[in-house]
Amino acid sequence: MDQTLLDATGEPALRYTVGGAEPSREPPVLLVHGFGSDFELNWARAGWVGALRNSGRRLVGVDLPGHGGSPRPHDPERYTPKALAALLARVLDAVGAPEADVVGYSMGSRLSWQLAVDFPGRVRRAVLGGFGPVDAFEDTDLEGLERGADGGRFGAVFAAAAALPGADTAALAACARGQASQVYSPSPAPDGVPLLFVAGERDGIAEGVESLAAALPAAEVLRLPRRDHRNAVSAQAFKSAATEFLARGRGLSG
Amino acid sequence: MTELAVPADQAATATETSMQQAVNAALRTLLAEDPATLVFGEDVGRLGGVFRVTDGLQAEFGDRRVFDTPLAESAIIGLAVGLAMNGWRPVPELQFDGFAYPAVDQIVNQMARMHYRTRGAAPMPITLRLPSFGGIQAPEHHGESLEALFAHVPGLKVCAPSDPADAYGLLLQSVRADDPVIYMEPKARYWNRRAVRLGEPDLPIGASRTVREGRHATLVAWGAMVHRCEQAAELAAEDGVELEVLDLRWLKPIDTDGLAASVARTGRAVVVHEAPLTAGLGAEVSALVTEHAFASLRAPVQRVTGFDVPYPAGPLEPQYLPTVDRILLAVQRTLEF
Amino acid sequence: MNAEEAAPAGPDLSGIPPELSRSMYRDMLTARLLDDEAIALQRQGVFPAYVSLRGQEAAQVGSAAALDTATDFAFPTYREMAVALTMGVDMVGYLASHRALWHGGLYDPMESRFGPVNAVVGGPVPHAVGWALGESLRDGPGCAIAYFGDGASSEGDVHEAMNFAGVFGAPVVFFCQNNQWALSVPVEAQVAGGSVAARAAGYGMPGVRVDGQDVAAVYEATRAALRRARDGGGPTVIEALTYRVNPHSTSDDPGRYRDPAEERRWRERDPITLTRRALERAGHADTDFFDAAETGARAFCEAARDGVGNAPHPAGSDLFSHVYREPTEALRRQQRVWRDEVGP
Amino acid sequence: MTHTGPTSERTFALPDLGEGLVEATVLEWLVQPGERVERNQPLVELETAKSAVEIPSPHTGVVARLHAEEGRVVAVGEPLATFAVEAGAGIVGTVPTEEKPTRRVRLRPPAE
Repeated sequence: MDQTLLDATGEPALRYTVGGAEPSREPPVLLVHGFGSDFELNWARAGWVGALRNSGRRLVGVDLPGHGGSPRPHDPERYTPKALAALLARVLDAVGAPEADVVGYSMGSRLSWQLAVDFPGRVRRAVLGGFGPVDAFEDTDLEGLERGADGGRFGAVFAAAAALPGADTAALAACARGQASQVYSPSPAPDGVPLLFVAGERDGIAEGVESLAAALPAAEVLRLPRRDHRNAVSAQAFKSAATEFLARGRGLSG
Repeated sequence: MTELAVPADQAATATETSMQQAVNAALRTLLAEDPATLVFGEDVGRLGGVFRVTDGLQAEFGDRRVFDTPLAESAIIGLAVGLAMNGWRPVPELQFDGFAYPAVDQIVNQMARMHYRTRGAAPMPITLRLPSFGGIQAPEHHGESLEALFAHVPGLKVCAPSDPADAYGLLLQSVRADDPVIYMEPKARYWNRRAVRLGEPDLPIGASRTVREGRHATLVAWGAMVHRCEQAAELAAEDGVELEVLDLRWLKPIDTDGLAASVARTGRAVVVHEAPLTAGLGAEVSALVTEHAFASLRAPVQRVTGFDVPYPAGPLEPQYLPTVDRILLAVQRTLEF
Repeated sequence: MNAEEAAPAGPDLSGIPPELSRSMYRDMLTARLLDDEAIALQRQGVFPAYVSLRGQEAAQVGSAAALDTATDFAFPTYREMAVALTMGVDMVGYLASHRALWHGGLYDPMESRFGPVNAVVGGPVPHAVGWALGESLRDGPGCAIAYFGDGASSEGDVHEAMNFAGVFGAPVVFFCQNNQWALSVPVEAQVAGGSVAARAAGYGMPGVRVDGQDVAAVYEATRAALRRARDGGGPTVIEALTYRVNPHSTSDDPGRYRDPAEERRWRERDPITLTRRALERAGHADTDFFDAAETGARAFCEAARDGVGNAPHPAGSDLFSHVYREPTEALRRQQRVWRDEVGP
Repeated sequence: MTHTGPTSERTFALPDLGEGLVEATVLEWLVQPGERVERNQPLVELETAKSAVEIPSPHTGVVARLHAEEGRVVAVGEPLATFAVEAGAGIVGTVPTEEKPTRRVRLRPPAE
């Protein structure tokens, strides 16, 4: 992570890096990691940098606030989908990319969707991994997160994230609250942005993604056999489907 | 002091080995038998050497006895001298022949004469392993032949094996010896595999070996040129000319008796080496033959060597190194004299 | 911010004329593509071996761009292809050394003011001091720059050359590309004290450490050192921290001594990507420029590749040419032996 | 000129994946025995307590043996794969070939 995006007050807001194939004629691919993860863990170690470089793509990787090398504010308002999507749009400005393809995973997919909705034209095509329409925080005691009070679907994800060395539990809790404050809704859908949903067969969090895709004008779904929410992201099938899907955008736009 | 090559029946217990493996095996034996033995140089530890000759030694004997040094040839030999003065038995490597020049001061002015100038108080049981000679299309400074330079230095012994069995025996002999030895490994022959028995040295220091018997002329060579002379001798045999091939093995001291005995049988001698002609070791061999076997000579000693030009780049290497044809032409000159 | 110190954001081009930044980017991109072509030529058996400079483009182009090619002189090792390119050396003649057509290369070093390719580690460094002394003896305007690596910094030649330069106050820049690896030996097992620049004080000259991936920092440090030397201020040591991304040479197998994860981390600090970002941020270049730069670079590299690939092998008689300016009769005799017994 | 000579075996053990992880489960092999792989080419996917990881091949060579089938838990330091690496690979210069020398010179045995 060698670049820093500053916020309006000149304070560091988010760390990002640029890499992949150089030179490349295509718009860059923005990689947005999931809750409790970061660029290194979610993408670099899972082999995505090499996969994108070998398909001739430049990439922009971010550490979301509260994660990895980025600042860790404790105010939930800094972590709402809309706030983080706006930050991602400014990263695209910083790297001089009027348009980009986006690959997200889990919470990263939720933010990629938000980016495409809130900033029309900035997202050419999007791959949304480990994502589904069900509200992940439905049965979560958001106030008791730090105390580990809540069970529920999200509780286990939070506990694993908080256990990571260097994790800031308060920041992660604020992030969860920020995310939960704006419940996902399939509409409005990103206008004119082809979508590919990819999830492990056994990924509970992606429940209902098939019906979500069916209701959208240009969306496909790929289920990864024998994979779950945690081990789908490094699957070769996921990478090849994503690079192939994004390559279809070549020459179509702008 | 010469004798036949390994008799056929002993070959039964021989195994397919390359010189690279034989030197590796010898270093393993030496490191195991004497805790004072140290192996060091550039890239010899973790990498296992640019030719993998020291592969696996650091893992087996630890990084206090097999270790990498910074990139400074003079300091490597200076280090060896100091280690020897402190009771160790150093086996430094200089990665390539051409890299030895910066260390010549430490080799000549320190290592070679320390025993002499301390009246025996400070022995130098050092063996400098030096991958030498050409034949692998390597870059500049990676194909030089320095035997004449080192043979000229009082206090140094110099040897060069031509096959895996000798590589093993000569290295044991050199490292166990208490005098400094320059052990020149013919890198072009690192990978050739031969059925050999790796055993204790069977000849004393300084001994040559007749690798092929013949009666019309003697080809004298060392290192990779021994194989080239064997090829020439096989071709000559098709014309009914039987050439003897004498592998000197030791370039300091040279086996004068063995040389004289061979020329006494054949009456003719052709010396073959890769180094340039002028003041090459061929001149020394020729002088020894003239001094010790003059009466047997039917023709002047011939020398087939590299030309007096800087060692060339890869594409011209085959035109610089002694060829089979040039060796046969030299033999013909002695036959027609 | 977490404990890990934030890596510098990349080149700050504000102090450099935009046209120069653009030309440095073009040279770095051309060097990258030519390096790839050279590796391919080795794979195809046209080159017996090749030593890649991938990852060190900013250190080489940034320093070379600061030279005054009318008055200065560069002393390279065998890995300074991007310096040669930036100085306008005939690249077919340069690559000829890697195709082993002629050890020093087939370009004119005096004409190019770029010394012959030199395989002896640290060997040319004292030459740079000699050349620089020769310049100051006649009060000439020129400066020398000696290129060497962290490995060479252990050689006696380099230490002796630095001391001589300090004693004579010679106008020379010692430019060390510390690319972290000397074949299989990491810098911590090569450079005691951890810094080549820190040794400069011991030799009576300033030492500067720069981020070798930052072409602007390298350019400005070199320019300052050259100006100091031209003004009679004497020598300087510049240590550019960079990384040897590819193996030592096409004959090397880093799998035996180095962690691929380290290579990947440095591969992400690509000097060309950093320079491109800086050009975009500073508004010095648009996508048309980048497209044109790439097209131009590819054309140049294809011409150089074909040029060196089709260059004729040296004639056998070349064995004997240039040994002396005034050949001896003995050597002519040997050439006749070659012609009779070996020649085609 | 690819080296067709002997190869040497190199076994690659499960590396330390950091953050105190002591083991991992083999998720999916991305190469098969007998296949030639380049250094840094994707070799195997592992799943740790924290995430899924793709391990690149540390060597260029041919996959000789895979030591753990998919689904098995492997401890750090346990062998994962063995490669047949060209023994001559990565060696300075070109290994000389052994072909018979060509000749033009014919000899005549001496009179005696």
